[in-house]
Amino acid sequence: MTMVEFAEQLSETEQAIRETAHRFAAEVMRPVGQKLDRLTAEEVIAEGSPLYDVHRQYRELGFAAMRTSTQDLSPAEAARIRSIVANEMGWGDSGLGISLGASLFPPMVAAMVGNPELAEQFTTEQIGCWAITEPDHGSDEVDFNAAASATGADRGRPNCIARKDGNSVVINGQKSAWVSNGTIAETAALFCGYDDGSGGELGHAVFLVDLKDQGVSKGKPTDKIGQRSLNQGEIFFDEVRVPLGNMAVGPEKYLDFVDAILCMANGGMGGTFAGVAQAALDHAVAYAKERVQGGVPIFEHQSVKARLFEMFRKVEAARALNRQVVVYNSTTTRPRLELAIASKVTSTQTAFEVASEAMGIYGGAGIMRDNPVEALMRDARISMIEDGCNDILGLIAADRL
Amino acid sequence: MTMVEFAEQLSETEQAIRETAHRFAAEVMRPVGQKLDRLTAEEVIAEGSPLYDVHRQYRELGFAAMRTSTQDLSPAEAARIRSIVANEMGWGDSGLGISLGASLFPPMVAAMVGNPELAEQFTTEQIGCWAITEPDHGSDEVDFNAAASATGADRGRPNCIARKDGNSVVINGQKSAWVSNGTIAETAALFCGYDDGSGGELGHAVFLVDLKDQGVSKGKPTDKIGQRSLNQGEIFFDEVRVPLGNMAVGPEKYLDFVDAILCMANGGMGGTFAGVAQAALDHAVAYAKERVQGGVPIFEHQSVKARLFEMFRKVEAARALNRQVVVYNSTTTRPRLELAIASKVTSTQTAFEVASEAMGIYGGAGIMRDNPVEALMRDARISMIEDGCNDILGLIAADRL
Amino acid sequence: MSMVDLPEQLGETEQAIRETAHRFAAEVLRPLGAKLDKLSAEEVIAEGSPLYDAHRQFRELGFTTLRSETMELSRADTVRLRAIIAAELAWGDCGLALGLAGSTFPPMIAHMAGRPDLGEQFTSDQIGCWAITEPDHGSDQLDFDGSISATGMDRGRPNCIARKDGNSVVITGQKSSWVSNGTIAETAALFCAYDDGGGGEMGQAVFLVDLKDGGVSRGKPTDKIGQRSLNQGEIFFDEVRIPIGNMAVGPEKYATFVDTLLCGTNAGMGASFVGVAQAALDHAVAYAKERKQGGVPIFQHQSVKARLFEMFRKVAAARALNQQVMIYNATAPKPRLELAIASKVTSTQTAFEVASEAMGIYGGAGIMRDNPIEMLMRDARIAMIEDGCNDILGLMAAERL
Amino acid sequence: MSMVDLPEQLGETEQAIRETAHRFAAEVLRPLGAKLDKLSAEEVIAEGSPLYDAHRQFRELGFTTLRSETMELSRADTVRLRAIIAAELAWGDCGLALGLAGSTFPPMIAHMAGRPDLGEQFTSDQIGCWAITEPDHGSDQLDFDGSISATGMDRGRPNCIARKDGNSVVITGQKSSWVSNGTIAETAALFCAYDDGGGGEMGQAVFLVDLKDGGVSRGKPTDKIGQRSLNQGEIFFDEVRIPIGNMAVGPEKYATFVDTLLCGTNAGMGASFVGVAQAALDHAVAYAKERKQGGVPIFQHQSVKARLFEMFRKVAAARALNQQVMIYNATAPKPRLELAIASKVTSTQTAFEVASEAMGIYGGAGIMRDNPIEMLMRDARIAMIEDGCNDILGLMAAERL
Repeated sequence: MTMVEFAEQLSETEQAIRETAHRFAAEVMRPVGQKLDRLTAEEVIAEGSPLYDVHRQYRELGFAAMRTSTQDLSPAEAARIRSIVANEMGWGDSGLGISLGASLFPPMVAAMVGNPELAEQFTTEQIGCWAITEPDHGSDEVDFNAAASATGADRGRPNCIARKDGNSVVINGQKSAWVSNGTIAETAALFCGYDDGSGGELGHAVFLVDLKDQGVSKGKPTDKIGQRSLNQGEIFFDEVRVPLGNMAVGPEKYLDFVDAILCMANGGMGGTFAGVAQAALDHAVAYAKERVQGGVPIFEHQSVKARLFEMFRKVEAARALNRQVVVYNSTTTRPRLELAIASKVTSTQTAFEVASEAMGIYGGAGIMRDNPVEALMRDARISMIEDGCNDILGLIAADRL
Repeated sequence: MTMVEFAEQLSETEQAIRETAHRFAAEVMRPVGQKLDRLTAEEVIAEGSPLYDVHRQYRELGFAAMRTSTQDLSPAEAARIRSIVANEMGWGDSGLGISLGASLFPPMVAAMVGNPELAEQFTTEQIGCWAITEPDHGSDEVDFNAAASATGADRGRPNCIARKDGNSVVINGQKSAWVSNGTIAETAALFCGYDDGSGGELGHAVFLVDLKDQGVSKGKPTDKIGQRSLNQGEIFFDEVRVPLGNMAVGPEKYLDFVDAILCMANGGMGGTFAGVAQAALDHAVAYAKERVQGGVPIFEHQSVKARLFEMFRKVEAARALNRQVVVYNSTTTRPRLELAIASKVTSTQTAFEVASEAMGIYGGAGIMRDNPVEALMRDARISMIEDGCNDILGLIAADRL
Repeated sequence: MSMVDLPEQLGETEQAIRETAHRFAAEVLRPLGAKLDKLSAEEVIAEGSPLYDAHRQFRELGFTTLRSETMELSRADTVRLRAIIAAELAWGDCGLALGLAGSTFPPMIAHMAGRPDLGEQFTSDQIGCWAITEPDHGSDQLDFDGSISATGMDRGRPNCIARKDGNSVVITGQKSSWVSNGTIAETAALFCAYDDGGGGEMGQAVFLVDLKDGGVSRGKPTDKIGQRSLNQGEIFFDEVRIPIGNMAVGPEKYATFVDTLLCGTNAGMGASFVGVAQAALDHAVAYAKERKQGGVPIFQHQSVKARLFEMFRKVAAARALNQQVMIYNATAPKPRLELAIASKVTSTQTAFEVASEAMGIYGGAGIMRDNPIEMLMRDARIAMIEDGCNDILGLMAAERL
Repeated sequence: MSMVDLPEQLGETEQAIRETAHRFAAEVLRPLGAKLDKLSAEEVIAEGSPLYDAHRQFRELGFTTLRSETMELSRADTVRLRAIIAAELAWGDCGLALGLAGSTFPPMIAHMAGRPDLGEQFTSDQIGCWAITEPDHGSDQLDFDGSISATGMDRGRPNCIARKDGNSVVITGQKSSWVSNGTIAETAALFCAYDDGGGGEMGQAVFLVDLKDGGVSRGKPTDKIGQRSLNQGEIFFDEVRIPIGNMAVGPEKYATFVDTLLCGTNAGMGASFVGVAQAALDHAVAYAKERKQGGVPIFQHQSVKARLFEMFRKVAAARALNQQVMIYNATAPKPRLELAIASKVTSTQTAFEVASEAMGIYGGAGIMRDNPIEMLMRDARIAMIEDGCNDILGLMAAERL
């Protein structure tokens, strides 16, 4: 009943990668995640924080590189491994898992658009981030056909705009408090408004930005109720000048590109939180078999068993859906966002329900700060909001049915 | 664990009325309801059908009169008794309960507007109906502030319009297939578009109509999956002329009046389906204590007990909410529709969930046509749609939060 | 949005087979199922009933003998194809699909037991059945380790016993009303108690029985609320004598054999009810896009979209789980029953929830007998009970966590 | 939409008392609770903590001595007023509200047991506690008839025993980490095993104990994930000698007494968590009307409205059930524990669901530590465990159906 005993037949390569990932999750991520959970948002990112060791070790194990290149694997194999690794990362610590994943955005964007110059400059050696949401634009930032808009809603002006100026682009404005790795990132994949100077309507584009550039500043790290090991925070741009060549995706291809990115991001969240759900289930089963009340383990209670089965069933379904969706979207010519969203919503909701049930299985011990399941519940609850509120994502997906 | 052992202290009068209602429900409504469930929609309303006996006996017991006058009771007592009687009717047979309730609409409207002439003509001796929904206007017929409208929706023209012509009103058009008692009613409380001849915008008004009048015809009785003892069907009006005095509510007071009626109708549904839920629970508990598998009643299974408790808890909450809402709305100066809707939605959803769970408790026996719970599930499912889809009602209620 | 448009990349052969199955489901099973649903249990099986055409046509399609060796597919791909076919057939009509599947039990058992001799006698040209549950033993018939027993429970005496008598076996007793194809089957795979005459404790064994043998009689066909196109009913044995060679599985291998078989049947139910859920979803999406209220399709309502997405998401998860489980169990050294049960419970529950939600989407039209949804809801509800109540299966599965 | 605007018609006195409670909750409890939530468990109870001011101010309000005779209210109205006050206080902060309520246990027990002499010694001027659960006996401590026991379970030895010794009783052992006010209480209502020295089987009894007595020591305050303003912790007894007269309830009356008490405490929890659910709903509605996205308040989103209604509906049902149960149990000849449990389970589950949904309504802002919602979710989650796990309470209640 741990991640290793999955309901799947894996090839030897896959098996080996999973084992490495699992060991990393169990031995590095989980203890560090528990430690960071108790620190303030500032302490989490202070110099010398174990957060940075996790990033370093992750790179050394080659996962970073693996997630930005496909090596010799078939697309289906590579996709399956991505899903498996995401499961393991979430099982270890979802906050760290997301931090590690978000860090790869700039090189991943460079790889996706096939731009070797940018790929050379924006590597997995730096901590990266995905700067997309803005103070006045949350989940609706990804809702291009206004599937989720109320009557009479008007999108309003972007909070962050890049203006063409000869061979440069000048960026002004800010990204929201929910940018993952926002206040520690060295590089950013910046998705923002784009003014090409023609006087026409504003477009959108993607830029890779070195955040050590002049004019960049950061906000206070966000003080969240869960995923406390994940740094989030604002990035401010004040006349930040980058070469025009840093535009990875121009206005005309922006929509398709964001669609592809959202397929990946939602698939990644689906993988991560299937792992969180599994972690909660593992804890609950172990506790139920170990905790004795009145002479027998509480596992012997028929009603405890019925609840454990319900949790098990949901975890298996969430993981199976994620695997199928990630493989499908990586091997088809036309990835389907509605499937990726189905996986994100299913996994995050499952993780929350299972973690909450796990607390119930722990009983009185479940309300203690030092039990492992309450943090999982907090982590899972906010995953239903981050990277797009589930409700809004659902409306976006429904539009494609 | 039957309706008699309710979680309430009742006065002697209330106790006596409940007992009469319970006996009527158990001895008359339930057996007739089961019989009608097997007949075709045509057979249900054929001459000599026991359906008419139920109406007759209901009148004789004085319930009809009770529901249209308040006698010597305080408003709170009268309201509580209405809620209790609705519970019992639903517990007996919800289709018949709704038929009996809908039958009272014309005299009830006459009483509410304080019009003695109409009250004398439209009595509880006739089978009445509430003719409001139209083919192109279902639940939205009750959504006056467009709380539930999609962007750009346009209500369109009513299917049924009454036109002023001197001292008469001439009615043309039709009401939908979901009018309760539609094809058997002798009288109708007709809610429809009203053209006062001034050439201005169309209003709405309420008329009491004798359906034996020239020009009235009926559709085929609706063939429904549940509540088969309840006749529903279309009413067609072809130049039907009624005196202007039959206008019970004019355009200027229409909205307030419909609001009040909806408070009553939703409260009545809430009471009826709390009774349906109780019926399903009673069956399940009795069966669990009686059905022996492997030497012990299945009630001894911990997981069966846990499920029965969950059902019990929901039934009690649905009933308590209904009681509180009905009493509140009958004693306040400003009834709150959002509360009435909360009760309707809670009771119908509870009835469906509890009936479905009851089928599970019955196990293999639950899938047989001759078990009593499957009909309850069918009855309950359509209650979530009738008298306003729960989803749309929820949007209407939310607008008032 | 139809079964063909799903997250699987299929090879050409597989695609062709799926299309055949889909066409058969759409053109033969669905209209026939709707027709049989309206008939009495007796009429469904009367001579000349189109039910028998369905069996004949199905045999001609050759699905029953689908083996990987004949198609040059990997084991995993073959199993996935089976899952797809099962879903397609049940998408047409689940009662018929289950009847067709149940029919192949005797030859399937012969194959699984490595008894080609019996396979020659018991072929898929006859209508077969799986005779296991008994009046006093329902889902607990499948619970070998007593994991679901209440305190102090005693299994009691079997209702059907095969007694060794020289080179023959003499069978006496009965099987329950829930034997699929029970009253029309020509052959049976009989799972029952076995008395070897040694005087020790009774074991259990599997026999293949020709039901035209002297001493076999049948009960009345069961009158069920759903899956009415599926015949079920009792089989009575009065001193039925068969050769000892008809024992396909003896007492010592019985438990392991049933375990393997249950892995298959639960996964089969899982696959079938993915199809039912998909059918309900397809209807709902099509209706929402077509049905206009106030000038716009109800699909434009944000709350309708949110509900459709939720349905879509659940169907996708149920399917992913089912396929993953089937592939795992077919390729792992040891199949895991808890996974198969997870799939059965998830699919049947999903089918019920989605069908019920689909009724809500249909609104008033959903309560009509002639809409396609209400039958799906009835069909799905009893699937949560048949082939093992979900609750009991859950307890059996939990035992293995 | 606030606690004042609810479906109760209150008299002037009642209205005034409610307003006092509401003001105290809004002005004292809520800000204090938010402040204590951020402190360590030790800091919460340190000398000079504002926690003690809350206790003092609460005493001055006089709620603790609310009796019907002093207000000329009927018994039913008095009880309803208690339910309202409990909801109001918990609407402010449930941790503080439970601490205040727990504090009155010793004088309440004296009153219930008809021991005015003890009532004089154990007054509401001291901080009291209810010491019942033990390390090896949690929710099962309340299960007298063994209804929740697994097969073959044996209750084991109590952790705390009072031994008769002449005119004294000598107490040895400990109570669990979940005793509310455990480490700050000055007095205790101790429920424990009682050895009368007769050599027979041990019974159980209730003692009022002055915790300043020699031999009493305390554990560390429990570090909980929610209700952090509520102190909980162990109490150790090492040969603590008290007069035999401090036995408030002897072994023969113990079971009945605890039953009555549980009716009260479960209903009290039910009332309190109605308040928590209402607090979450109030926050969510206010936020939805104020928070703009794309120029319109998110309240204008149909899907937001649908969710708010669902929350509203659940809160209304939980409150109606709670009030009805409290009135019934206070006026019926014999209170029914299953009703009180139904209310506790419904209210705590509702509070959790509504708080979690409220987080969703807040979106990104909901995951921030400084929003008021996340604390409510944590508070509500542990309420489903404290004072008896909901699952176990459900089994106890089911036994009485």
